[in-house]
Amino acid sequence: MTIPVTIRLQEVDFDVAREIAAMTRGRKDVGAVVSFSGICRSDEMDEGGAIAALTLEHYPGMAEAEIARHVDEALARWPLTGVTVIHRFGRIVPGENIVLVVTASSHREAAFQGAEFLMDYLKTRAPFWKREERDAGNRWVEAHDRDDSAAARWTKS
Amino acid sequence: MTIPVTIRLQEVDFDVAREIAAMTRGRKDVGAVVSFSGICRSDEMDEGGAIAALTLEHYPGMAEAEIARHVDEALARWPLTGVTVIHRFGRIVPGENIVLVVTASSHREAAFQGAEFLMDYLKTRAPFWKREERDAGNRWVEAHDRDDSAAARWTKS
Amino acid sequence: MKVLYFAWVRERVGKTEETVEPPSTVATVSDLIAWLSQRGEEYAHAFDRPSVIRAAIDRMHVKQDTAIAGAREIAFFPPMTGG
Amino acid sequence: MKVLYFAWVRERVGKTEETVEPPSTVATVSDLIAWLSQRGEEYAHAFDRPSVIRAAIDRMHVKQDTAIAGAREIAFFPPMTGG
Repeated sequence: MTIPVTIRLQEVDFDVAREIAAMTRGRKDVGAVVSFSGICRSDEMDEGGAIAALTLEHYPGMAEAEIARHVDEALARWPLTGVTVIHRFGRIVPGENIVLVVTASSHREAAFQGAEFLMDYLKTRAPFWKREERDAGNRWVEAHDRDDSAAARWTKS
Repeated sequence: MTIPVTIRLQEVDFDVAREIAAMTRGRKDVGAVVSFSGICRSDEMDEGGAIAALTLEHYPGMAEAEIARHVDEALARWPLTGVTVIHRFGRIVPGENIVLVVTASSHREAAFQGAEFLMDYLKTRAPFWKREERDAGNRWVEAHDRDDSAAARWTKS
Repeated sequence: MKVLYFAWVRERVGKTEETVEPPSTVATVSDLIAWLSQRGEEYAHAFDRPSVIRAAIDRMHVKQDTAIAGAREIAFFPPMTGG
Repeated sequence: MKVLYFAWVRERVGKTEETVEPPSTVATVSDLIAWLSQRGEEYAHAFDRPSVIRAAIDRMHVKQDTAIAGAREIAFFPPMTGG
């Protein structure tokens, strides 16, 4: 049975429920579905005020290819029965979705591990860049060291 | 700000989308929502045939209390902004939902860890028992050693 | 005290709950299992492998060496398979 | 070869892409960064901390010591902040 993989980059929001429901449609071997939704926060004040919006820039062509490479790696490492990755680009206001990862498997460990792996890699390897709009102006978000260490834990030693 | 906790034991199905959406309502500090849906599978054949249905028995009163104790522990261990646990009981046919855990946090690590912790404990400590209906008759599901070891990894050493 | 049974322990005993008054020599959960096992074939069958039986006192998981003094509700059941 | 810029590298350079023909002495990604930096103030500003710049050749992440021979498309950008 082929493993359904969906990768989409889009400006519009996504429907988490539909993506989760798609994981079990027509299958009897799905016992666990994990979803991760990444959402635009606005609670952290800095000298520029609160975040009014994020704008996500991406590298078309490479972004899809890079996500596909990591989905393939996830499928090779865990017995997944389905994977969906949706990443938005463009302007996103607080409370809106940014990214969705949904993984399905017969067992919960694989679904959890696959989703965490994909999120860690999306953070550090997918060619997307966030720019914050605050009252005082716009600023590119800086990469976090903790995201690099999160991604590094999946490297085979 | 109080952390919204929802714990429900019910015979009817639940709406994953509504539970996920509730995590961000009226809050600005939610950056990550993880959902885990446990689903009734029917792909494993044994000498009794395929699973036609599961019946879940539970210990009313204790089940709610035991889940609440583990939710409290999750809240103490990770900076979660919301937790929802819904566990169904009664008869469930293949493809239907059994259990839902939704966790929210400012950061993805806490949301993932909290959800995994709660699922591991639900499997081994929540007073629920599954009985399978197969063509050849009914049988109580046996506990898995691997579920005990999954739960044990959260014990402080 | 009230005793509750769940899953295949319930099916073997043939009842969901009952009130029992064990003698004062029955001090721990493990003693209570041994005492119940003497009450008839159905109990002997339910508790024939005491080590696999799990117990809760007043809706908290306990080990079998826990004292039962003061317990209002004791439940016996197999290892849990929820989630 | 085509060179693409993203995020603040793009803003500093002032363009999203261009076609360049570096001399054959420009062998690696790191050489290309140094060569671009000489092209004007905007480039010098974009590449003023070369160690933070990430690169991709033909849509694959590469290290700066990677050879650029045969590359059709080289992209420069800051560390990624998606997800």
